[in-house]
Amino acid sequence: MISCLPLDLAIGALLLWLGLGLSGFLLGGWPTLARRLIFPLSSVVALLLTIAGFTALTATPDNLLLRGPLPALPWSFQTDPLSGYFLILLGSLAFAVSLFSTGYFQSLPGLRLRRLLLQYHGFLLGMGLVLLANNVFTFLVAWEIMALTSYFLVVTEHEEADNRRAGFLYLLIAHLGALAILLGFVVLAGAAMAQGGPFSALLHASLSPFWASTAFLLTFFGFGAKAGLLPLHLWLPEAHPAAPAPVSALMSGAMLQMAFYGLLRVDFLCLDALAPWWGPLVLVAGLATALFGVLFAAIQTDMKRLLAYSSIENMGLILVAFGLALIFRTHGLNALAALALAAALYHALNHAFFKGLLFLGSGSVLHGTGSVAMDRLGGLIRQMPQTAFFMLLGTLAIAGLPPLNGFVSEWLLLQAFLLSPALPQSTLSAVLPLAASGVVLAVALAAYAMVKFYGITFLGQPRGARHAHEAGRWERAAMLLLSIACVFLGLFPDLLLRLLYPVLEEMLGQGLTAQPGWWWLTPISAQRASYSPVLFFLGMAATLGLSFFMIWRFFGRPLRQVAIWACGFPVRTPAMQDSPLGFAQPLLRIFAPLYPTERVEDADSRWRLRVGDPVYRGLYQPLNRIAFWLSAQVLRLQRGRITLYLLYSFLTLLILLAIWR
Amino acid sequence: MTIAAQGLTWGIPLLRLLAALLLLLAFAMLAQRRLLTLIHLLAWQGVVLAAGTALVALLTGQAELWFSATLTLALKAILIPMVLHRLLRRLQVRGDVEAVLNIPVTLLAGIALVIFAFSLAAPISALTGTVTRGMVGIALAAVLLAFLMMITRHKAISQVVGFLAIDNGLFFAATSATLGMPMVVELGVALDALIGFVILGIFFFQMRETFDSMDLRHLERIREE
Amino acid sequence: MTAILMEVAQVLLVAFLAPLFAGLLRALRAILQNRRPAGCWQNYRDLYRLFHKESLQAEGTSWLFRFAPYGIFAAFCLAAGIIPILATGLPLAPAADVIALVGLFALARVFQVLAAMDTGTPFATLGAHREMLIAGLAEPALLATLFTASLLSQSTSLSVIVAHLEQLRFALHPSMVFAATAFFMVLLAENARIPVDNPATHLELTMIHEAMLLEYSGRHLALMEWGAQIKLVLYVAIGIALFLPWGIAPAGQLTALPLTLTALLLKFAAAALALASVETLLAKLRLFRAPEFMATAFLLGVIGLLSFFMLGA
Amino acid sequence: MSILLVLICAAIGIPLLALWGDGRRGAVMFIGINALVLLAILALALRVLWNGPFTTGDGQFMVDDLSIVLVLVAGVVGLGTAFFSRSYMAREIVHWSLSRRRVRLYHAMFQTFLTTMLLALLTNNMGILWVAMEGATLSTVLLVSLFHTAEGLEAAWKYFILCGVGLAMALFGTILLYFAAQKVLGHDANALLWTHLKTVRHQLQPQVMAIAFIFMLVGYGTKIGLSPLNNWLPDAHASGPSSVSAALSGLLLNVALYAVLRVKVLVDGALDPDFSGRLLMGFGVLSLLVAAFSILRQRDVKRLFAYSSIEHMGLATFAFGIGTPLASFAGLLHMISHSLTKSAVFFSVGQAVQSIGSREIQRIRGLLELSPFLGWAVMLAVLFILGMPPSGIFLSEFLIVTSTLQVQPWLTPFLLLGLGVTFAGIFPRLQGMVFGPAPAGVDAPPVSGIVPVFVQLSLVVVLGVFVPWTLIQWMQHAARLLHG
Repeated sequence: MISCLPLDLAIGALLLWLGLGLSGFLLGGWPTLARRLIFPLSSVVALLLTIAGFTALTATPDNLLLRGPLPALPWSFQTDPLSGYFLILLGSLAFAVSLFSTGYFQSLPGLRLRRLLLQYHGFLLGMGLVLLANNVFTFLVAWEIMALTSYFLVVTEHEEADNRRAGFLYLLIAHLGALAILLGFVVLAGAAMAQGGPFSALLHASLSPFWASTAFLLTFFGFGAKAGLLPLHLWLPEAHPAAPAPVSALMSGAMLQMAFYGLLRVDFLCLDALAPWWGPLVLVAGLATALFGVLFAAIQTDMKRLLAYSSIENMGLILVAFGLALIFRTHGLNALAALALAAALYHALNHAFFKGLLFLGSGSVLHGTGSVAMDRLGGLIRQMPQTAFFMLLGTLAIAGLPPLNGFVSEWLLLQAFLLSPALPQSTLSAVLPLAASGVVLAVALAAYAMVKFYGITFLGQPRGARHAHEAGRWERAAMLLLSIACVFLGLFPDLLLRLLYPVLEEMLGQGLTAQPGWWWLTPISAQRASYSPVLFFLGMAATLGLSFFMIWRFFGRPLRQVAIWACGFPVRTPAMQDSPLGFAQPLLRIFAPLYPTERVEDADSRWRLRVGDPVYRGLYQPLNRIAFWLSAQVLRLQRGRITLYLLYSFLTLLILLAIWR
Repeated sequence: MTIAAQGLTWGIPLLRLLAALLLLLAFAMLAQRRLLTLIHLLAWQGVVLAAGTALVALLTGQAELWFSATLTLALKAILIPMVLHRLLRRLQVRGDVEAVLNIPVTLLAGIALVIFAFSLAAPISALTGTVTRGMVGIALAAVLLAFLMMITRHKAISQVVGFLAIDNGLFFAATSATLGMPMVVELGVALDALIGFVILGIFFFQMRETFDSMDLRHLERIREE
Repeated sequence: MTAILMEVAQVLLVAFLAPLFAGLLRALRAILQNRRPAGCWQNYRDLYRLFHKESLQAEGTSWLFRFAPYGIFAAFCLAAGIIPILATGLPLAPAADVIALVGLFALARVFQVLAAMDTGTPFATLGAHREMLIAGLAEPALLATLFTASLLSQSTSLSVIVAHLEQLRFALHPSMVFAATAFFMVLLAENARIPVDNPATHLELTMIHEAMLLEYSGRHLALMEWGAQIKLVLYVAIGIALFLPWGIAPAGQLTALPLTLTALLLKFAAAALALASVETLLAKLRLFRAPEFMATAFLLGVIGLLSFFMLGA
Repeated sequence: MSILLVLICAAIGIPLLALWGDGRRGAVMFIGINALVLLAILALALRVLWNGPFTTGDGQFMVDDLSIVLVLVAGVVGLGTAFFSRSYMAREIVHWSLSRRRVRLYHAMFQTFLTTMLLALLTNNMGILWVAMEGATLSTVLLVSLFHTAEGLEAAWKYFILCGVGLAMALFGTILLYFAAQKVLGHDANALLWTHLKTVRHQLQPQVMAIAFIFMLVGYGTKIGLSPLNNWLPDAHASGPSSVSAALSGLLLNVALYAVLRVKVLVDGALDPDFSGRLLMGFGVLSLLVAAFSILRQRDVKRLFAYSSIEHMGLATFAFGIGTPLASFAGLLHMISHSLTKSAVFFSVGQAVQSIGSREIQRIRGLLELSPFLGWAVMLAVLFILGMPPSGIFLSEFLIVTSTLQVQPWLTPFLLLGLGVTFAGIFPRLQGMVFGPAPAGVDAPPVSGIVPVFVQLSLVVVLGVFVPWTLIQWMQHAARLLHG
């Protein structure tokens, strides 16, 4: 297997996906067969892609040229450790999601299913192509295919006007982003025909600082639009709830990371004329995004919206790590940059797994109860015990708690921050730990948001939907797999860091220092910092077992079931629990200026608090108004009077003649 | 293309006189309020045009220009004004041409246009031989004046008149300034003019049928708000 | 071998002396407030009684409700094995540095909050979100103080920090002074002490920590209470390790043990006195003043960080 | 000879259709004639492939790399329109109860239009080019007002007057061109032949040529729909039958731009290429922006796509204005892709409008549910027109933006603004039309009218994924020709 070239394997896998999509389209007439056949096969293909990714990490970079639309614009593909790593991410997430889909789309009618199968695989294909693309043109085509297919998936349930609006917002921002990326690439490519050349040709493009910075800003904007960077994040909380759960899982877990991949490929690998302010810019933008995301995640009342804002937060953290890596590299501290980058890459994979898990779980909740509105849920841990358990793991992981995987990347990131005194610039090194505190705040609030997510949905008493059923076999299998992945990555971080070695080597010419053993995580030196999740876990398990055993041994008595006491209050209804917004009430109060709230009357003539997005009101609505105002001005040219139109022609003619006389 | 020496002595001044007449008629049309007179002026412009073409044919001895002159006379001086005249009566369009701008302002604008046209054509005239000196400028001025008339009139028929006047200016440029375009082109242009006119006729009846009026303001419904 | 023994000894010592410390604190506070104390050993009596009582499980609660007390207790016991109290360089010490330690505390807290939400009572959920808020705001401040120490000693491992700071010999570091103050404030907040929460309150609407325990009884409640007492000791121990590390012996040096123990007793007594006097002097803040309190702590921590960079110490 | 064959095939159809072009027979005949024309065009293309560019008929007719590409497109779009027209008009005739005479008129005029388009592309004489353009205008005027509605009449009137005056300006430009050519080539019937002019273009008087170019640009530019000369365009597109809108957008605009390009080659010889370049770029950007912002508030679906045509023609004009071989190549590709795509858009949208019975975007809903074929046809066609891959428009826009950034970097923000605003304007409307529940009481349109949509769209995909070698070569030669 290993002798098989990773690129061939990866392209083969993508072609298989394409084939599966098409055959799924054809098989749509037999929905059960199509679902039971295509999705598991798709999982197998995903596994193939993962294997390709693993081989790409160690194999020598490989490339493939195909005749494109024009001779000067070939379709160009490659694999290298960087794309290998992201192929692993994509493949392993797609593996689980496809399994999940096998069961999830049970009730979808044939016509819908055939469309979905085609678009689903098109989406996977698009993401795969983004990773394999080796020139600007191929990359952009793949990028747009990814955007378009995911758009179609978002509007799967297009009868709802909200979903259409979400889809539009999504595609609009994606399109603007793609335009910016295109521009950035062109600035970068400079010479006329470099667009057809491989990315490596861009590697040492000699650009003036101005143009380098322009290229950087444009691509950062473009990829930021995909990654949910602060003012461009607006599509995310709209699109994710609209899409079916497996699609949200893929979009959040994998597609957002494609933006990160793009940043790495372009702004890190290709742009080496680093201006000193790029890193801080990315860092600040990332931090703002993270804090914003988490503050809004905490106040959401819809499970999937909450997760979407949480994705914004996580992308923000990844950008923070990326910015830190840029800062270190600018100052020639490649070893430190490697640590920051490792944190970012680690978190990318973590996020794919736990966010994938959580989205899939929310899909199961939707199927089980018919709603993802948290003010209708509660107490699902009893009706969906297994789903609840997997979701608990996901929640703990995303909240950055040891010994799960979210903590590892957070830890690595903080370690990287603590190395800031090595920077020659003292202001920067003094300010960076402050940013680290910001990261900690974000993570702590993420715990707040996720505890709310889990507590409101799965704990307490049902608020509205009383009947729920456990997820099906396929769904549970998929969630189990992702939970295992979260635990595994939490317990054995060193194994992943070893995988990262070739990636870091490629990016920085230098990996992390070797580890003393697989159970240790000592990225710099054992003196400096160490963390052993295995030991941690074993210690925890031992004390837990011991204390449980001792207490059971000495004081063990069967529990007696009693009614809830609740300080003796006689009346108790589910409505007396915290509502989703009530849980976030302290935040609403403390950060009041940030939240545009309004009271609206609902159908039962009760006042409800509705919290909007300040960016929408502060930025998008004014922009929209400006555009429409301009439009009205332009349309005033068309007053319907022919003499006026003749006058335009006449004046045009006269003016041109006068100018060129 | 050579012009006989004796032709130069009387022919060229005569051609210039015709050119001046054309310009004068264009001005007159710009100043005219009544539709009927407008059509008469158009016919006169056609006559001048035909005379000019015939003069050029005489001077240069090109046989096909004679043909062209006859065509012009038949079409522009007789047929089209006649049809317009009859249309006017059949459609019972009456009254004055309502101008968008008042006449003096329009005339002032017209004078400015003529100056502009001359200054524009001056370098071109300088390049040409003595024969057609200034002709381009006059033709340009006639075209622009007709254009201005179209802009300032509301009635459909007056616009058509303006349109035809533009055509006359062009024709003058084609014959006098270039001493005749290639025959194929001239034929094509004439054919187009004829078809265009036929279509216009069809059009007027459709309009009449639909709106009961020839006022252009009925044709200002499609607009952006 | 001695190291492992010391490890076990330290965990047991912390676990079994924690109620004493809490009792001492209560007694001191009573004395300062001109009340008659119940005695330092009252906590042991409470725990004993609770352990022997029947445990009740509220209807409609899940396994999380039962698991949480053990989980929390285990987490604190593990932490007790990691923080250098008796000695530095214990075998478990490298398993987690300060950041992981904070993570461990957060894990315990999340379990506590989830268990509270599991009951679905209004007070428990009220306590739950307040707890998450306080913790969320405290954590940056805590990390800022910890960063100051770790920047000074270029390590995040508490053992290494202690070893490093011990060599500095009573030099006054301005950054550490700020950090210590901030840490103290965080300690108060994290352990539900007075300006933020009142451990002795019985008014449901102002409760934070206690509100989450309302449905617990018997051994579960005992474990919860005990866990909280251990937590307080651990925080004090971290504070000692960071700001008054002198006297902590390297692992395996049995000879240094008597000196360490004496120093430890003195330091804990001083800490108890300090805590008691603070709790006597200050009044409880309104809940929405708590963020200001935490912001002050964060600010102090930040000033500590900045002064480290500006003054180099 | 092959050139004449194409023209004769096309022209012979006019009397045939005028005499017998009604009913089902007429529609089939219309298809047959255009299939024949397409065959003749293919033969011509093969000839060009083997022999290269050539002239015929005493040099009066000419085909070269530039024209053959557009002739091919005209053939394809012509046949596609004929195909579409059959099922579309069958329903329109019933709806408007058109008389047999009117149907004959429709077919004959349509065929005249197609013939004049081919004539304009194949003639070598700049005068005949003008005649053909004028012919095209005249033949479409009655098509626009085919239904005799007040709106159609108004649109046709505006179309007639504005384009008539515009073309008059173009004629003046042509006269001036002849005036300049006379000085070099003498008073000769061949002085307006493009091939002749091209050989002597460096000797033409620059002052005369400048004015001639301005007149022709304003003249033909009116037909291209360049802003601010574009006002007839949305009205005419909206009011006529959709087959006519498709042909206007797909053919007429292209041919008008073609005429400007021919003149540009000559002017670039006499003057600095910057002169024509700047003018074209200016008009291009202005049209792009005006169209983009006009799109934002449209309520009428056909007007919407008419403005989109203005936008795309603006983009193509802009590309030719940049003037580098790559940009010209991109502009040409854009013209071709736009022709094929936009006519497909009008086919599909026309079907939708016909089924729903209204052009109001608000009222067109649930096409996907009404008929998946139609829904996807609209969806794909519009996505392609918005420049989504794998369409040829994506490729050409990619190339245009890249070349802009290399030559005129400060113009790229405007370009992107235009593209972005267009997207924001069209896309939500597309969603509203395609998605959602279908309106009640509406029957699905026949599938046969949608076939050409998919055929043309697949051609556009070919242009976006794998442009055939021959086409690349032709376009490269043409680009070099335009570059001078």
